[in-house]
Amino acid sequence: MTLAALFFYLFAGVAVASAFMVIASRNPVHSVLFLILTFVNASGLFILIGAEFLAMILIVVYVGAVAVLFLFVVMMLDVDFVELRQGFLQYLPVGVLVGLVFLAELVLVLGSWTFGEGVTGAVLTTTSDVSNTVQIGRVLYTEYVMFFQMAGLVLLVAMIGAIVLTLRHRENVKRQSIPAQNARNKAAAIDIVKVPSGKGL
Amino acid sequence: MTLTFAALGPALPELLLAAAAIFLVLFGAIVGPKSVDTVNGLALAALFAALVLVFLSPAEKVVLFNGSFQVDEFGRFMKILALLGAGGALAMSVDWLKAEKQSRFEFAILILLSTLGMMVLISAGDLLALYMGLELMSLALYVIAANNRDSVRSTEAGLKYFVLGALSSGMLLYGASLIYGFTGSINFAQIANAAREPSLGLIFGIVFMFAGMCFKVSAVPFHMWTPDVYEGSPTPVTAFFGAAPKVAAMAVFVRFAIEALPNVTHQWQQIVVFVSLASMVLGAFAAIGQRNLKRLMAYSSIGHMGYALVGLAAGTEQGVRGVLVYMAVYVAMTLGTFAVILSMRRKEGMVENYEDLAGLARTNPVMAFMLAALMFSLAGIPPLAGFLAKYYVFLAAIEAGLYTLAVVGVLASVVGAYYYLRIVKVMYFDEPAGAFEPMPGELRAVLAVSGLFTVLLFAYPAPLLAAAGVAAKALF
Amino acid sequence: MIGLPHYLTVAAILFTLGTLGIFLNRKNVIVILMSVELILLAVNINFVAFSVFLGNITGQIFALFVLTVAAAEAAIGLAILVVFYRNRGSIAVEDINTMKG
Amino acid sequence: MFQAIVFLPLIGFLVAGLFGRVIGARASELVTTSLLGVSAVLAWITFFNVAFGHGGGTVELFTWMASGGLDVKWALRVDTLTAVMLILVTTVSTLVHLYSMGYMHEDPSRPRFFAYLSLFTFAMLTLVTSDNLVQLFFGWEGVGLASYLLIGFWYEKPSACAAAMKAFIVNRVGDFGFALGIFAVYLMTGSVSFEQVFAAAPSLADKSLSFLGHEWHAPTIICLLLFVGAMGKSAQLGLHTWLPDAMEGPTPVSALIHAATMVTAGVFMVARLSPLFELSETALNVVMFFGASTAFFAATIGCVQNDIKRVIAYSTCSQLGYMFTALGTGAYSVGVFHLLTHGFFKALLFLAAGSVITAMHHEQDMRHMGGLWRKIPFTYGTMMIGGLALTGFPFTAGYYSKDAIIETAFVSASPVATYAWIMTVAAAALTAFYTWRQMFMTFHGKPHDHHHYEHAHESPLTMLVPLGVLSFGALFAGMILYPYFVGHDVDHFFRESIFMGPENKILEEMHHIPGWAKWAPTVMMALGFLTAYWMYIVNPAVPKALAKQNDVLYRFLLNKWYFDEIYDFLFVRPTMWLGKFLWKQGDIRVIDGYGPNGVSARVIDATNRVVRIQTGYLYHYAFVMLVGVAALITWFMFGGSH
Amino acid sequence: MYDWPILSVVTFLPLVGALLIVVMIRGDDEVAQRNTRWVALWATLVTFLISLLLLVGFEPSASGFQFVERTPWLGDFAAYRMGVDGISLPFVLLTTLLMPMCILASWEAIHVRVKEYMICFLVLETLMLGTFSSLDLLLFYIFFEGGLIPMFLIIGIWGGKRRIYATFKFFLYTLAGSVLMMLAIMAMYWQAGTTDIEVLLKHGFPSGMQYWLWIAFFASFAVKMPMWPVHTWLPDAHVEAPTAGSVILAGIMLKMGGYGLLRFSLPMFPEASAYFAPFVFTLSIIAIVYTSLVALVQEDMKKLIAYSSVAHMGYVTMGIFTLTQEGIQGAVFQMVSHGFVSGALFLCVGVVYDRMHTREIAAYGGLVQRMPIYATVFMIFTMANVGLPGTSGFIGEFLTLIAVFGRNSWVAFFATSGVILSAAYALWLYRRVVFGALEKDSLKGILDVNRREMVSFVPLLFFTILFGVWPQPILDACNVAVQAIVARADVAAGAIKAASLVLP
Repeated sequence: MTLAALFFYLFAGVAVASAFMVIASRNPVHSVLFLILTFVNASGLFILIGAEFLAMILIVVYVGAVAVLFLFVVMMLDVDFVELRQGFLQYLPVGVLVGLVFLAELVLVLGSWTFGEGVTGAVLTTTSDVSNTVQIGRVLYTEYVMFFQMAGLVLLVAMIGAIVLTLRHRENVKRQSIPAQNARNKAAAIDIVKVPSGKGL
Repeated sequence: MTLTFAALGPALPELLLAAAAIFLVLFGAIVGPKSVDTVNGLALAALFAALVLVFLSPAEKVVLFNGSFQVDEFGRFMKILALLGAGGALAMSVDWLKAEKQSRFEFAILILLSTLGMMVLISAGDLLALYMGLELMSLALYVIAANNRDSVRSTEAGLKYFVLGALSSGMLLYGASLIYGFTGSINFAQIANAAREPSLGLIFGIVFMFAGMCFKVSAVPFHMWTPDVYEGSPTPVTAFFGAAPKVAAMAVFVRFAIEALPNVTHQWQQIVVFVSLASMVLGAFAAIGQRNLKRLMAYSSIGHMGYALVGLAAGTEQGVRGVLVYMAVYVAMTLGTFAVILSMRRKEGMVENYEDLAGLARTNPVMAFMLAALMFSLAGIPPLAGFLAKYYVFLAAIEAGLYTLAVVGVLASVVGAYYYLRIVKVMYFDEPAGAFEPMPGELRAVLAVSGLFTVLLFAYPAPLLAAAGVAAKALF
Repeated sequence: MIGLPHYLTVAAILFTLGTLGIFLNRKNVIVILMSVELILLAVNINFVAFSVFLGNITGQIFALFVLTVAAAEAAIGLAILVVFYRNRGSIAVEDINTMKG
Repeated sequence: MFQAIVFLPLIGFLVAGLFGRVIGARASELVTTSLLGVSAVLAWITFFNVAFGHGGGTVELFTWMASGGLDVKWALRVDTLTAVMLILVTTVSTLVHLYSMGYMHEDPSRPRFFAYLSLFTFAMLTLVTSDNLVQLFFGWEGVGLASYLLIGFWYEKPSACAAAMKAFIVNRVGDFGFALGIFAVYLMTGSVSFEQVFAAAPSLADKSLSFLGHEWHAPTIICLLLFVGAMGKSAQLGLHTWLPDAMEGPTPVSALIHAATMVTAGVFMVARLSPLFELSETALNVVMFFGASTAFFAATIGCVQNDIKRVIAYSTCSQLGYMFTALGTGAYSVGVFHLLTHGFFKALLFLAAGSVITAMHHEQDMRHMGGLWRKIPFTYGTMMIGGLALTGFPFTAGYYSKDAIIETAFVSASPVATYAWIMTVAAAALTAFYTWRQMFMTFHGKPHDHHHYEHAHESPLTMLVPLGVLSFGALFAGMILYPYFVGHDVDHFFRESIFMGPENKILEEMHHIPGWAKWAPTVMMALGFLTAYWMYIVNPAVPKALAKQNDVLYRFLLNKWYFDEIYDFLFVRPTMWLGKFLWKQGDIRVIDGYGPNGVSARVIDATNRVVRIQTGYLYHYAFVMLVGVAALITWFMFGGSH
Repeated sequence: MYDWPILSVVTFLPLVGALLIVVMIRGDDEVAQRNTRWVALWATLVTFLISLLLLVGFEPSASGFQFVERTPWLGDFAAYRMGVDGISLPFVLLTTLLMPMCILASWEAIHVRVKEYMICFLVLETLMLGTFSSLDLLLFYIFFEGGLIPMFLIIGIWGGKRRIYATFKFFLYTLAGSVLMMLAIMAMYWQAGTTDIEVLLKHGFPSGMQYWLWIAFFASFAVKMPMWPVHTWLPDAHVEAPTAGSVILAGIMLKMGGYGLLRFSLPMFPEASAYFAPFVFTLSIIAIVYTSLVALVQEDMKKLIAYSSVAHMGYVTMGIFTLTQEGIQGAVFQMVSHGFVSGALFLCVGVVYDRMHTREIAAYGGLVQRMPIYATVFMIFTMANVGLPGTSGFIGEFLTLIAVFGRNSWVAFFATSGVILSAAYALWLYRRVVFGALEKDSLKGILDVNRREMVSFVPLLFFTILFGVWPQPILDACNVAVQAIVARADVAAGAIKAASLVLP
């Protein structure tokens, strides 16, 4: 067994195991952490196969941003997890059975993968003389510029969506307004009232 | 390769929509909540301008971005439909949202972006464009489904739609990856070239891809989100869901099946026959149990997608033509019906159950007549437009020898006729339950146009049929 | 050398786990969102593996965009989840059932 | 001329029917009666022309229906047979019209009555002048309609309505056979016109026809089916039940329709179709059998009836039996002869009875009469003439015709003939008995209802004139016409209108029978008279005692052999029950239950089940999606991919 | 022949009337109602008068279709083709004749939503006329099915107590029957390459296909006729429909089934027709005997007449499938005659229903004493219903029976037994409603037929008697067309015989 194979099984094994824990663990915080672990190992797999750029992106985008977002939301919602019902095992047998059949079929078919007729290539990229990142960079802004732009729009939608849904201007909340404070002058702050003497208030 | 601006000409409608969306975001953000009316108006104008541009675009087929984006007659037809659906829905939503105090300028922008996604989807020439278009469209839809963020039902609708939508795009992607792996390409034309033999891996890819697209057109068994989302979303959003995304999803479904998989027709046909059958039957049966009109329309749309898919199942030019005609008629009927649902407002608020239409024929005869025409049309009774639509898809099915599908389909349409008739019955045979508030102008306009379209199509159907014929030819 | 089928198998397992996670989970919607991320990860592994073995960079580009969209998706999903939580006071999957039939 | 005979009554009908209210009752009466009078005069002229000159022929009016090989024309065919019927029908009808002017003068709906009478006459005339089977059927049903309307003339009486319906429906049973007969004729000969059918008839002799899965001798089955029609119209045993009930109609109706004309249509039909009947020995035997049986059967019932009209009705039934017996022997002319004479004397009897009833203020029960001869001598006299003719008193009309029938039965070679002879002879005795019983109960003895008796009075002249005229016929028609119908002039008289096969020598043979057989009917008649005299004049207690003694027999006879009850049990109730069963169980429970209602219920079930799948739970939704995909890929794994 | 499109004018004139009502008449007050009625009446009357021109211009001895119009419509699929021949012309005229009577029958009976009512009827007339005069399969189907919509509304809005059930049953039942026909039409299109009826009539469909097509068409027409056992919608629909609705339903809509069999099933699928003839015979005689028996025990006047309609339609199907000149002409005649007679009978029921608001037979009795004219009219139509010679009811029955006797004596036997049963139920009805003593207090003030009602009855009486005595106009009109059908059937029968000779 070569070192590469060893690492493959290591990464793959840990990825699968932690993926399982993502859906199996009771505490969502643990789930998020296992998700991060899965991604890290997947990233390892990418490196093994020679897709360094995507491996880095996976770490940066997922572990750095998405997973943290998840963690943040889990914390923010602050759900009393003990209270949550335990219905996990109820439909387990049927679900797992279907899942296994599904998996078995996928594996059987994908294990027999061959190049389709008319498919050219079948060369490992590692032999190519430019690095993976350069390869991606060469086409990303030329051939795939449309998708690059669209990705921007997708993110715009995500942004607008998140704002639309979650931003709310609460009434009756006191906020600091620096311009207002700066603009405050004597006339606005002090109201001089003449009190006629001897009359009382 | 260098891109000149002139070369982008065929994508002008899309560019226009994108630019309009970005401009309106800025405009809205700067002006603030006051900008709602302006943004709505400008968004409508943008949709209309895009419609005009699409309409005026040249007839020949143009391919941009290395084949990712193709402009052809088929796309034109479907884009017009999608833009009409989106524009109609947006127009109908303005008053409603204001009255329900859900009016925000982002709504129109999200609709614009979603429509942009649809346009890309319709024009998609490869799997990536398909995916990106789909996601752009869907993400915006998830958000506007939950537009009424203070309502449990609306947010639940958004959540359900989102979770299941994410699952479905996962499946679609998985299928896309398999197809990519087994053919070595993501471009439709090259896939068609490579996929000459139906290998099992490829078929699995097709299954997963189709599952994803079936989800978007809400075909059984990937329809489960539809009733809940239709019911929970704010009604104008439901109208939008009913009209525009279905068109885009159906368009890409057809395009993908015909352009990318012409050599494995026999295989994917089986899937389409199955989902089509299941959709027609389930749509007919489940709708009978509904009282809520929006939910009823959800099941109705499931059924109608089943009928449209009959045309695809045939896999022939004739069949695609049937699908196109069907979608055109479907959009009209859906918009018209929702125009009525949107105007079911009493003093105490909106009502959504079909019993609330009781005696409409007395309190508002014109509206009742239009809705009755739409219902008979949805039921597929001649001489209304819905009949012609059904006629064309079944004609293709018969040509392709799909007799079982055709027979089950028409029998399901008889079952389905029952609940459409029930609405007519409530309107015409029952005692009035109280009048609705007067109908806003936009709703009247939409209802009048769609109602007259369904009633009068049979008298002069030639333009629509010719356009559909040309559009269908573009794919073969 | 580790062959393509190995990668595909890993992806398939992750995909299946992701799907199972969606419908076996009753507790928490967030876990469902994470399951979706697992599915997308599986897809990405597929794309990258195919890309490498086909000697065709497209797959990796595809994976890149999938990652981008997945991030956007996560953001929107979480936003919807938050508004739902505000309304319902719960994110238990079994509580998302005001509409049925 | 022929057209005038047939259509004048129709005009009368239309005038009285459409404008009766406008022109008033008296005008209606006059119009219809006078039109019929003209028609009758023309009929007599025609009769002399046709029977003694050569004035017959066929007048085609216009095509009725032509389709494929079928070509039916409206046409008037007048030959001797028709001419004989014409004079009978028009004469009796005219007299009855005249009579009705008196009889009905208190009735508020006289225009309607006269319209119906004219309608009937028209229908009867088309029947006898038809030159094809379908037109015959038209007349056949037309007289049925008129009979229905007239029986139910007093519609407020439930019994009249019931009787009318019964008459129509029982006749329809006969028509059912008649219609099938017409179809069979058309199938075998390709035509329904007499001319062509008769021309084709000889070729049928050895043809067979498949009917109801059985191969029949074609002429036999055709004749049998047609005879079913005749049985219905002429009230032969089995389908006779309507005739006594038909007496619910006004008495002139009974005289015209249920004695003189309509009921004899069956006889006419068989005579008309003699070329067909001649081909089938079997059919003739069946005719004879039914005729003889009816003759006897009806006579037995006639003996115990108490209603003056019913007695005559059964007597009619019985006499019709005689006619069929004659036809069955092949002596068609004899049957027609009796038809004619019977028409006169039976009409006379009915009208006289009507006169009695008027005199008794619409009392019909003979037990309440008695001794009336003093009060209404003219009626008495005419009724006596009728009775004598009926019983076959020597040299009256009945004597010639009825005795001739008994003679034909005696000489006929067919196996049923002996039976027929015995039956007819026995019936002759019974006839005499019930006739005299009726006479005695009505006119002799002591009055039983003094109130009515006191007020009894002779009828007006319009009623008496017809009685007189008919009496003349009853007395002399037989004597005058005997040579033409029975004697040696038959062939010359009837020419082609009656066909008798070359072997049919019955008319010659009957003149050579032994003397005892010739006088047997007369003897029986005397016997019957004596018995009646003894029982009702000499010793009036005897009938009651006899009835008591033979209670079962008496009841059996009084209840008309329980035919109505049996039919009710066998047909009416099961039919109604079946109708109800088919409705409630068949239509509602099975067809609707498993059809539309069942399907819609199943649809609702399915809906409920389908809707339950939509649980609202995300994980179920996702699960369904996964199962969908799993199912599809499994399908393709195992064989679906090719 | 005319140089203007007379058939289209006749067909769409009522629709113009309906549009006039929509456009011109506002409000729902007395005046508006009266105007509506008059507009509707004039529209139908003018249509009738123009349709008489068809009669004038029609050439009975010419074969093929007349007054043919052709206009492009649905591209290559279907065109707007209209035309009539001897089979369809009588139905066109029957329709135009009955419509004014229906409007008259609704004159006072309908006093709510008069506008909608008249519009429904006028639209319905257009659709019915179109059904009988279209020469394109798809066009035919559209007219054929489109008629369901107005009828659905007519029964549902202006019907009786169980109108909802009845109208849904009517609609869904007939729809279910005819959707299969739609598929068959498509299959025919692909086989023959056109939906032009004139071409299809000459096109020989492969025999294997014929059977399926025949079944699909039969499913539709059998429900429409209706034949046993798919007849149960009819009594319900009739009972609940308003008088004019029943008249149209019985008078014309049922005929569409028979017309369809004649126009399509027989000439286009002759082999299948010959093959299935025994099956149809069986259903027909069951219909005749069974429904007559059921009619006998009905307690509702309309239901009784409805069942009798089913029985009479049994004669029609039987006659059609004798595949002989007499039988088919008899069937055509029977349909036309039944249009007059049953229509008139429903009008008769309507007359008393308008006065007493009940259709229970038991609620009546002795009407003759207060309503002599009514009694007379009712009697004549009852007799026509019974099939008395001299009325139009006889001709059809007689011709069909005489034809079927040559085919199968069993069928003839049972079918002829219907004449007994029909007499029984019809007279039983008459006896209970009209005859008898006038005992019920509620009936003592009932008024006789008024002039308006008489106007409807007189033409029907006239035609019932006229065609009973002189049926030749109708028989002559359809003679040539029926000959063509029979000729095709004979050829097919010869082919079947030849095939069976070849086979061992």
